[in-house]
Amino acid sequence: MQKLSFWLQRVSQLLVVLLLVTFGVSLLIRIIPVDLATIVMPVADETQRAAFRASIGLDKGPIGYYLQWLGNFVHGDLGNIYYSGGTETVSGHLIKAMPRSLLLMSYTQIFALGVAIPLGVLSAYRAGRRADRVISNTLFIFSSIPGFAIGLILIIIVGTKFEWLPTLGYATFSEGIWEHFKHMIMPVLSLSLGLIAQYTRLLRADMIASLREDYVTMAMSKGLSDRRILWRHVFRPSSVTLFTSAALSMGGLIGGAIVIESIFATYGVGFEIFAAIGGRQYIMLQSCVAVIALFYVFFNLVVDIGSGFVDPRTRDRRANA
Amino acid sequence: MLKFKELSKPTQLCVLWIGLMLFLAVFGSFLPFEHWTFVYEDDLGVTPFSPGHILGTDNNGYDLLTSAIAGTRMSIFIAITAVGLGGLIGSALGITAAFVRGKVDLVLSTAFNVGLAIPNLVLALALVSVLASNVDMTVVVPIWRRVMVLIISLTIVLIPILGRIARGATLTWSGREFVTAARSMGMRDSQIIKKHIVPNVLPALIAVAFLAIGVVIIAEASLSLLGVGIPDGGSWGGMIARGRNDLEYSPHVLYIPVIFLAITVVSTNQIGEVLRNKLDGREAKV
Amino acid sequence: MKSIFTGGRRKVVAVMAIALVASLTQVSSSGAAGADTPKRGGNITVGIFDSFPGYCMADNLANSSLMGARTIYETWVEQRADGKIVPYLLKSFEHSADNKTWLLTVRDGIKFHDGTPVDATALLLNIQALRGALYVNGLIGKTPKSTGKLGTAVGFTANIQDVVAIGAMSVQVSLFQPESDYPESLYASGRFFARAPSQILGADCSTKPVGTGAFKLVSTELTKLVVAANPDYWRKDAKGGKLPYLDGITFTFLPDAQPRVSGVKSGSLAATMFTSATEAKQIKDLQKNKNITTIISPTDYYPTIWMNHKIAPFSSKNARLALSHALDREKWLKVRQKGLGMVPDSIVGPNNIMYNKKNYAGFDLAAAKADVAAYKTETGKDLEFSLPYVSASADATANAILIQQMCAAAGIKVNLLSQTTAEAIAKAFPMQYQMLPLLLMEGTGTGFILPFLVSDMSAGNPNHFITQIAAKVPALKGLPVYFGILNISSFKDTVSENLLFAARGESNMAKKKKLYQQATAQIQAEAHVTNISMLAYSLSYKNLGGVGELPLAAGGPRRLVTNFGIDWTGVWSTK
Amino acid sequence: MAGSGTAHMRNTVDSVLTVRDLTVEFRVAKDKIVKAVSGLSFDVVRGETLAIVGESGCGKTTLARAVLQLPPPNAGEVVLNGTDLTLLPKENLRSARTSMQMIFQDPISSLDPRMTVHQLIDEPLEIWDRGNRAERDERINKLLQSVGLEPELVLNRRSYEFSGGQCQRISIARALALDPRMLICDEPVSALDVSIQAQILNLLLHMKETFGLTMVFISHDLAVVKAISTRVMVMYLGKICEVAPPDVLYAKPAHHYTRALLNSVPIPDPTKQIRTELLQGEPPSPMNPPSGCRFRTRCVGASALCAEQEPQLREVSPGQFVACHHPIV
Repeated sequence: MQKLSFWLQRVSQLLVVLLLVTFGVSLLIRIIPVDLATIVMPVADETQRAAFRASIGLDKGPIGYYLQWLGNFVHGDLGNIYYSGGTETVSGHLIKAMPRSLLLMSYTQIFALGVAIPLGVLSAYRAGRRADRVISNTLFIFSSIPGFAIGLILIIIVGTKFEWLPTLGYATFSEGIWEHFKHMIMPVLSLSLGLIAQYTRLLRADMIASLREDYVTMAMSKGLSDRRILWRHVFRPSSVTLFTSAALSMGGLIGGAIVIESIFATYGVGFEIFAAIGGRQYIMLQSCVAVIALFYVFFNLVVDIGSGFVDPRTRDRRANA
Repeated sequence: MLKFKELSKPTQLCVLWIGLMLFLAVFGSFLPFEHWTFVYEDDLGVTPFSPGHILGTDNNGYDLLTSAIAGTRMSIFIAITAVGLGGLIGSALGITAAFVRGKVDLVLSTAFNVGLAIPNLVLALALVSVLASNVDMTVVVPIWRRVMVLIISLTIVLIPILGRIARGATLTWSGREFVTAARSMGMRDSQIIKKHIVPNVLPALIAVAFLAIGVVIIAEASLSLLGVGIPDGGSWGGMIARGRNDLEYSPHVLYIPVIFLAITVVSTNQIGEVLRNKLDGREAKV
Repeated sequence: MKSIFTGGRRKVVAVMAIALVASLTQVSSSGAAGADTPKRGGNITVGIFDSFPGYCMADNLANSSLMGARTIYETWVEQRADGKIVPYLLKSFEHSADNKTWLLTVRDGIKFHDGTPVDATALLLNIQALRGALYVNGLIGKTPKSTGKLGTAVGFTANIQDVVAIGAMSVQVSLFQPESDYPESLYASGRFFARAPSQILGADCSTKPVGTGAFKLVSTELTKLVVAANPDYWRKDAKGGKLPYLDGITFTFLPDAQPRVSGVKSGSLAATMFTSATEAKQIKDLQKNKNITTIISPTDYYPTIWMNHKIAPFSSKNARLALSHALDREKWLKVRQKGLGMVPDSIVGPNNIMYNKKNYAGFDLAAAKADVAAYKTETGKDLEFSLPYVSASADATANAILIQQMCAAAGIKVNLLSQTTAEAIAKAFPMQYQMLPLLLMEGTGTGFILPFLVSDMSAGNPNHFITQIAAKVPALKGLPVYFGILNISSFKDTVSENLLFAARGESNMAKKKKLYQQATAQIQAEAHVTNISMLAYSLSYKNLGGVGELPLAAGGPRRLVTNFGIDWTGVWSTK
Repeated sequence: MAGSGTAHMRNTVDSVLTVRDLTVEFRVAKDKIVKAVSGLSFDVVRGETLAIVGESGCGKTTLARAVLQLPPPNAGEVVLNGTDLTLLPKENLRSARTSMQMIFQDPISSLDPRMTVHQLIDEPLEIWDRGNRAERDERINKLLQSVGLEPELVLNRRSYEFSGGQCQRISIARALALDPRMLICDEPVSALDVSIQAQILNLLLHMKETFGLTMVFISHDLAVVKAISTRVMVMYLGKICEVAPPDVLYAKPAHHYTRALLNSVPIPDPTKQIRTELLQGEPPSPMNPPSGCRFRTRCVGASALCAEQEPQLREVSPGQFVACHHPIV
């Protein structure tokens, strides 16, 4: 009973955030001091521009405009991209771009966690020893090199010097599984190195704290093997923090993906946003940001639900925070 | 509180590097170099350690040392200003929210959450592109105004991040009994904030601000790379954007700004980390 | 100063020579590859640096995206390697003695992708669409409104008085003023291709290209064009085999040079195009790569600095001369184009019939300073202007900064005006900037140069149908502006204009050339337009065969690489 | 049996502090209200030490803070020296507070770790601008000496360099800096070692005499307050159970809750039989307190009446007031 009302409250909170984000972005677009129609469609005549203004509610006040946009958004109409030859729908672009970005981000997360977990466990187990120092220092430096720099350097070495991997584009599964992954390796590497450092550090700190807990001493005194203690008693509780942080880093990942997608010409959501800005397609920008905010809010909810199920204490802590 | 000699060797190096960067940022323009856009037409894309060009030149004929110094000035200026402003506004809002509580807190916390719901770079991109659009498209937007727009955008991005941290820290500290004690002594709220909250929250915020400087430097570079930074203003990001197209045959043009950027980010992160540990250590003693 | 100048020039000539030899050797090397038998099948990806805004008459496809469009479309006439215009989809063109009436006859048995025949009706509809006749009629309610809006093609075709079908396969074009080389106008440097009537009259004119080419549309969006082989393509290879060899091509828009370079090096791209305007470094790097073939076009592209005569400061001749004298073209070629291109000494290149060095305001700092002083005396103001540039490109930015520095040396203040490409194009027609560097003029002939240098391509003819309708229908009042819209400097110089029109009508080549050169001298004396360099395009590819080997339909080799790349019909993948 | 009533109020002119019908509620969520203190009244006479005793979570600390208006209560009045604090405007409240100071449970948390002892004790003097620098320094020295600290040794050190007992001494010195009439001690010794507890309690007794203080002493431990208090008030879930002088209360508790509390105090004499009536279970949630007598759910003597009707305080023996339908006789 109480649980249900907690979720209702959480969901309504997130909904409020979502509404405010989208309203904020729509306000942002309304404060551009120039006629939006002229910017969005530089190559068009006055009748087309007038039709455009009327069609998206620019002739109304900021709130009327927002409500009309919201109504369209809810119905899946995210607006159009205007260019001299005609229009393309934003939703059409996003439907194509979204799976690419989601796959890119999923691979990045899986890879980052896959690497960070053993490294984190190892460096916690060997805290203060050489292995720990080497891992920590290396990752610290990696976390300071921006992902795009790593991407560009990978292109020089892996792409053009050795010709091991394609340097741009995206391959669908139908073009072959291996082909698909070949196109993903370098973008995933560029995006994930920073995350690996972040996750490893988090896991290490959390596990070192857990290792000091009484129940671990207890388990050791029972004579359990190190491996068993490490995974069963130490890693398990620490993993909640790790996965929470992983889900929350999705937002940052989308930002990083803009640059990476433009370097590798992946044409994901990040690239669509970049293209929207480059072409001053502000309606598209508005809808893209709204979609991203939607995902952010969704991941927040997933984190809440996930951590609530795994460990009720986390839920309470989050509810209090 | 923190003595240079007590720091570890790597941290000392970081402090020295940041000192050097600050020196270059402040006095770089007084050094006897040509402007960074000076074209050395007979030395296009020469490698580092060439006579006359210690870091080489890029394929535009710009000397990379001069470019890096100009880039230092721009990047450090943008980073420090944005973090300073963002920190100031963010902590003011965060402290107010946590101290006043109630409706003010609700409004400000929601505002922070709204800001955080959009990924940093997306928000910065959107803000820069909207704010930097000229009213009359045939009128030139001067560099200083584009720098301002960039700083304002990055500041807006930082406010909710730093604000939330300030709010959390204030919540912790204002729950301490010495705050109640101060109240019972008849201290005004404004004095309590000034004497008890701010001094206690500040160290943590400074540590975070150091980390934020790294974030801002990278964000600025990303924006430049996407072509919405200050392309003719000379920042590290601008250098990377210029070097990017030449990376196949003049990779040093890319490596040099990346090295400057990475060392600076490593340094600010390290200093921030040391500060934080120092504070945590003291907290543990309490 | 003087010695550096000449020394630099010698160097440039040497570099040019190397470039030329290199490009020739590469042609022969790909010729050697021709010994291999063509391989059928395969899909390739090609990198380009322009996007696909649309395929209708008014959608101006830029150079490298034109390469993609020209896999779907073919032109009525083609340009041979030696520069001569020859029939292509046309079987023949004949002209009357006064060069005012041209009879165009279509080749038999060619079909559009939708199965409709290429005949007189199709040709007539294409020409009428270009002229804007369908648009005007559409407005008054006779044809569907989807025929699109008026494009710059109206300017190109403004000399046409009337066009009628003569029989099933022939069309007769009547001109106001004589044109001894009318097919050049019909070619418009490769832009006037044969669109199927269904596309022209259809609702999706911009997004559903239907042509006669070796490839058919699969899908198109702003950043990408996907085409697949046309099984019913009309041409056959030397052995009578079917064309094309490739199954399909994807043209991908990659605005930055780096992904294109690494793409072709790593094999992600089979081929990619570059322009020496901003990417000379990349072209030169790829030339050195043994695994990659790089072909460079002739330096027949004349990027022009258009100075707006309607507003200050370039309404003043002193200002125009000052800018023209201030530009250190030697330095530009060396620094910005790595010697790839040519120092201009006329507003067009030496291969062009209009080429004339007389009165050209080349680099002369002292003269520039004198012009700035003269401008100050004339107007009481310091010379200052805004230079629009596409800030998203680091190379375009460096270009702008260099112009700024060169002008500063002469005492001219330049403010850099950051723009997007779409904005720059939207503001150029009609021109709203003080000045704008833009590549428009090209080629060895005048078909794609004249419209940019005269104030009214219909020569102010009151009998033109648009002029007549515009006088009657208020809604169409502004239409005649299109006759001169291509002259984005907005100048009207009757002396040069009369010379140009006279030259166009002249049949005697020697006389014709002389008239053109006189016009050039006049334009240069007034500094109506100027330029800073001549440039070339290049195509780099790996694992491809048959590039440039397929002859034209009327025989003779096609020009190998142009601003619209290569012809993909006879190309195969060796991978 | 815990209930309301004002029978125990003495309403004399000597009352330093009079609290009437004090109610403190917190809204933790929509429709969720914690009733921390419900309609509670008491008074403290000059020179008296009122001990307030109850289990953790019964609202003692909330009560103490509400008296100091930190934060102000939802209802009721708090009359200090004839002035109702709840009606005072903010600025007047600020100065009114100075005559009533508080000692906190956590000695470390009640001192700002960034400040030296000198700054800590100087702070209240500085706020109210009491005397010049020299006078203030002298006063700080005196205060430190009176709480048993050597000024030269401690003045420039910070709180984290001290033990809990020393910190509590510093807190006491600080609380006394403004010459308050009244001292509210909120579990001042519960965070300290037993050996230190006695020292601090003695110090407080000593201070009370030296400075002529009136005290409210809050504790969860009946044993602690026995020696120090002149009157004891037992609280349960935000209500009063019993008010009596300590000798009466300890010898003859009238409320089942008081008796249970007393039973839980360990007896140092091994020959005495362990008394059987101990408290069972946890106290109910203050969000949803039981009807009638709030203690009835855990009371051995509860009847049907207890659920229906809230007991009122009444005098069962001279000076002993109890809120129970079935008091222990």
